[in-house]
Amino acid sequence: MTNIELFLTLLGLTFVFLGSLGLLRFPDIYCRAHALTKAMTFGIIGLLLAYATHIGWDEVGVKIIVIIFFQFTTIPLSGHLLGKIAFQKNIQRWKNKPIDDHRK
Amino acid sequence: MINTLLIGILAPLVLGPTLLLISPKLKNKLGWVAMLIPLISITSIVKVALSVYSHHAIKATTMGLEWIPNLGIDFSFLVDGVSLFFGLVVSVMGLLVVLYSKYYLHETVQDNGRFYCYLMLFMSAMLGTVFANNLIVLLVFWEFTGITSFLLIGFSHEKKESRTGALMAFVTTGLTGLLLLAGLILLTILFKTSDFSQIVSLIGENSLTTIFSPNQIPYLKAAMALILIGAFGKSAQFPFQYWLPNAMAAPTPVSAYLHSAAMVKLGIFLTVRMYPIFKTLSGWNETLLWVGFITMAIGGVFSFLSNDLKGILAYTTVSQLGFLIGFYGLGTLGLEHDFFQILNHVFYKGSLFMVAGIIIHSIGTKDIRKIGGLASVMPLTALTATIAGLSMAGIPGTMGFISKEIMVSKVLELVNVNGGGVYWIFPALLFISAMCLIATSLRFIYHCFYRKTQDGSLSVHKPKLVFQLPPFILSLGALFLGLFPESGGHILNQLNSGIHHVSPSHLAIFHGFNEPLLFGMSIIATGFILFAVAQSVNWRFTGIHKVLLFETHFLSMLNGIKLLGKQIGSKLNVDKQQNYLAIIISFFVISFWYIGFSTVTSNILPIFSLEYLETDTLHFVHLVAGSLLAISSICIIAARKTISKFIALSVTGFTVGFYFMLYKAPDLALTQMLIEAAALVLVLILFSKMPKTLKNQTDPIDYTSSGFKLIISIGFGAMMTSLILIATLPSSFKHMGKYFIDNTLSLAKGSNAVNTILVDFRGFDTMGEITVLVVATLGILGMLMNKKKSTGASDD
Amino acid sequence: MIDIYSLLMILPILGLLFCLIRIIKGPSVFDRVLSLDGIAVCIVSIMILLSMKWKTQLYLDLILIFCVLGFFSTVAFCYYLEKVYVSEKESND
Amino acid sequence: MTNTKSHILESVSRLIFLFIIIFSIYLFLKGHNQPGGGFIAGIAASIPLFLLAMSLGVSTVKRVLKVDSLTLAATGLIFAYGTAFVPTVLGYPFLFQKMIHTHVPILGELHIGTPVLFDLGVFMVVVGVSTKIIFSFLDVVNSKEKV
Repeated sequence: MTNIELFLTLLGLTFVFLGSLGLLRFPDIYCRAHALTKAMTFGIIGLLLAYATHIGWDEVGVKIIVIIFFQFTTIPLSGHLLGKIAFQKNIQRWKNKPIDDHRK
Repeated sequence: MINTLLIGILAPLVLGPTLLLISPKLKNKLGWVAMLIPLISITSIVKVALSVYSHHAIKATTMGLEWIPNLGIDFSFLVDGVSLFFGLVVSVMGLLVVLYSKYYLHETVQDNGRFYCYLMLFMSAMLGTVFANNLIVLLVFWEFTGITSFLLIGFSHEKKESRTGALMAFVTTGLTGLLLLAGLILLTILFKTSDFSQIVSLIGENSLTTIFSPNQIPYLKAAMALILIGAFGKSAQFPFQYWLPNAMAAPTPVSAYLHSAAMVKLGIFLTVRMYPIFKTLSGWNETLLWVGFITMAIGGVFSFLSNDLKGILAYTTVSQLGFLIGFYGLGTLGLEHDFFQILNHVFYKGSLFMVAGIIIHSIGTKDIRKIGGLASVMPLTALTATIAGLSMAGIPGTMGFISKEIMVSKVLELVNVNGGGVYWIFPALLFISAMCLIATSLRFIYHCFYRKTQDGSLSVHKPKLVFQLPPFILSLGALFLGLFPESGGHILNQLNSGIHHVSPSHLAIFHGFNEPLLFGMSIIATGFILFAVAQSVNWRFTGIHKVLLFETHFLSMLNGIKLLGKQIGSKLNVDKQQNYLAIIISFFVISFWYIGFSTVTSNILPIFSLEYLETDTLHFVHLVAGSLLAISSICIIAARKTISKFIALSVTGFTVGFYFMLYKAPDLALTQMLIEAAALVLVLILFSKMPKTLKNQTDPIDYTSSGFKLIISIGFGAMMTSLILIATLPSSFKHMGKYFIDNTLSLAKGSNAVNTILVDFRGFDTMGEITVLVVATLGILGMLMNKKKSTGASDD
Repeated sequence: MIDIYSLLMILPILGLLFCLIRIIKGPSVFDRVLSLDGIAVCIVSIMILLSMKWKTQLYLDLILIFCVLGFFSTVAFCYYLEKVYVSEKESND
Repeated sequence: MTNTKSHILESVSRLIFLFIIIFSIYLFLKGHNQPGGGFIAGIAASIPLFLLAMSLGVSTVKRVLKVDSLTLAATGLIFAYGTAFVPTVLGYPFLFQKMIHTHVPILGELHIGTPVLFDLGVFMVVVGVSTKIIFSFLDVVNSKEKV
């Protein structure tokens, strides 16, 4: 477990975790879509790179590149699609203003 | 020698359908071409006979080909006296019938090609049955005759009664054929071989009781009973005699061939065939005697009472068959001249049927009361009819008289051998049926030909001379053998010397004054008196009461079964589709738990001990995946909107795919995921079209009530879990996988066992699967097509 | 038994948990579809960790197919929702 | 209800259509030794077709496929039955799989065998069947107004 691998896996995993945390915590569908899809893509790509370094680039390099390419194109697209259709069906956006302790 | 025999038997089978192809070209000359086929069979049978015939005796030889070696069934044929006699009778009669039907079916009948084809198929079936040595081959051809007779009887299928006649014949002979199959298989099991000649050689001379232990005798008796029922069904004996008169709806050449010379003789052939096996078994002679003589009596009386021309002949055939079966019942006194009896019936009954055909052909009506004065129109047929009629009646000078003579002497011998008592019934039955036969034959001759024409309205056109030739030849045969029995007897005795081991007594017209002659003369006298009495009362009393006719009961039974089917059907079919699913699943659950608890409880128990689950390799991720699966399947039920149910469903799909990955099965995971996605797409497309609320139709049981669903789902779940646990039990089943994994590399040269199994080891199954896939798509397209057409009309 | 990879797996498992909570709570259907995609990605990440642990390349195709199918089912759901979805507001007025 | 088409979806599906087809052929070819095979590759190949059908409409996909998918399935069947029956003609037992080890100039050592043909048959059947069903349903769904 060279430390570059460790660093990449940790990076990836934190982003995957943060993505799902965003999914849980954010108020309306649009933010959740953004959080989930963008963060998770980055997380998965990090993980894949870590996996490639772990197994060794020459053996598995091409496949990893293809998979990364797929991840990169497809996952954000699903976020976009959902946002678009939610907007079409005019799901309510989050109305109330952000909490501002100082202003009060 | 085997291929000449095969040519003889299979030539009609192969060439028959070709007649169908060439029939449009040569319109009415097809008859001549069709006649070639029986000629081929005759020559090949004669050739085989000569090859087998050595120093005055037919040596029983078997010849055959491999068919199903591991079941011990081979396509083997037995050539001995019995099969040669029947084979020749069938093929010669076939030749005459084809010649006769060439004129009977004048060229207006456009599908005579079809007729000849069925006839040839029937002939090959008959030859196959007659020569068959292996019991299973015998049955195959036996059923084949049943099917072809169905086609022949129902030939003019536009008429209603020919359809019912064909159906009745087929159902009766078919069912009894099934019983015959059971009997033959029982025999094969008992003798541990399905080869007839081996069985006979196994028995040899000693009686069955010595070969088999006492507790096996009932099985032998059962086999005998089943085989006899098969024979009785085919030869229209007592309980099954109703189908023969109804089969008269067939064209007359068919009834001339099937119902006099060929098909009905199969029962008798089977009795002769099984005679060496069962002759020492008690009950064999008694059943034959009783059934035979009762049928004889019934046939005689019914023929005396019926008016329809072909009906009379049909009932006389039934009585004559009873006569022949009864004669075998007397078997203990030695089988003498049985072939002589059979030949007699073939000759005169064949010619009588053909005569009837000529009459119907020229006048058009079947009712004997309307026919009259035909002697002037067709003198040759009148002569044939008289000879054949007299032979049927058994008047001295014809073949019939001699066969009656033999029968009478045998019956009287039986009576004083068994010391009278109950045995007096048989001469009485013989007396009644012979008397009725004489009266009917006299009526047939006198009414049709020699009395003045009854109603002048019927236009009579003169049949061609060649048309009247075949019946004339047959009646000549009857007359010739009647006057000089010894010449025919000599040949026939050689034929049956193979099996019967009895030196037949001398055949002659006159055996001197003795009791049988007196008995015979008294029969003839009473016959003439009966005829005179009936003539005086002008046959008004004829016509058989409905309840006596068995066919009415048969038809009412058929309708009863149909009604029963309707009632059961209406109970089961439900309108809402979901209910079908509920029924199917509940059936599985019930049957599984019933079987599970009654039989398998012994090795089900280790499941619950759970100690064999390898818990060491269990990683906490397995637990996570398991809980995810559980939660999402609960979500499926909990979700309200259908779309959320789908989402929960696809979550379960993903998790199951993940599970397969956890257990290191990439192929499985891949397939699971892909199928999951494709199915999801399909379902979503469908649901985007599905109407929101399904109209709830009323059903006997509301299957979709939540209580019912709860029970079924719990049952189904429990069933699945126990099935999986049983399957993974280490001890329960021998693991087949090991074989594939071991030599997937060596045999199939591929290391991925899953794929090699799919493609190489079990390639045949995959072939089946992909065919099913394509057929299923065609089915779906079919539904979609007419859905598109119908939506235009009704928008349900 | 606990080595670095199984330790690291805790994070995607937590992610799975959050997506599950979102599915159960999720006000509108779109949240559920989104969390379905989230679950797919979490499962893929666990798979990658596992194949790292077992040091095999066998499961790379599976990972690819999982991603494609995750995306594909979202597209299928969107296709369906576009045709059928009637938000509660419209349906009850 | 505006029937807005998402241009991004169209372009992406056009883009990855090719890649997934190549991937499915890769899956198909390596089937004998590694996880893969006719059946899996078949469905993997039909997934992008569904994607295109959903985003660009069935007519364009039919144009892309040029040949009707049922004929595709039929040719698949012919392949499968061919590899099954041809050996019987040549005297080998039914469904006999022959392995050929040849040396191809460019590719080097080549171990190809008749199972691949059989697998190709399965591949075609699966693609033909799934696309035919889905497309005919899509036609029914898009053609008529709501029931």
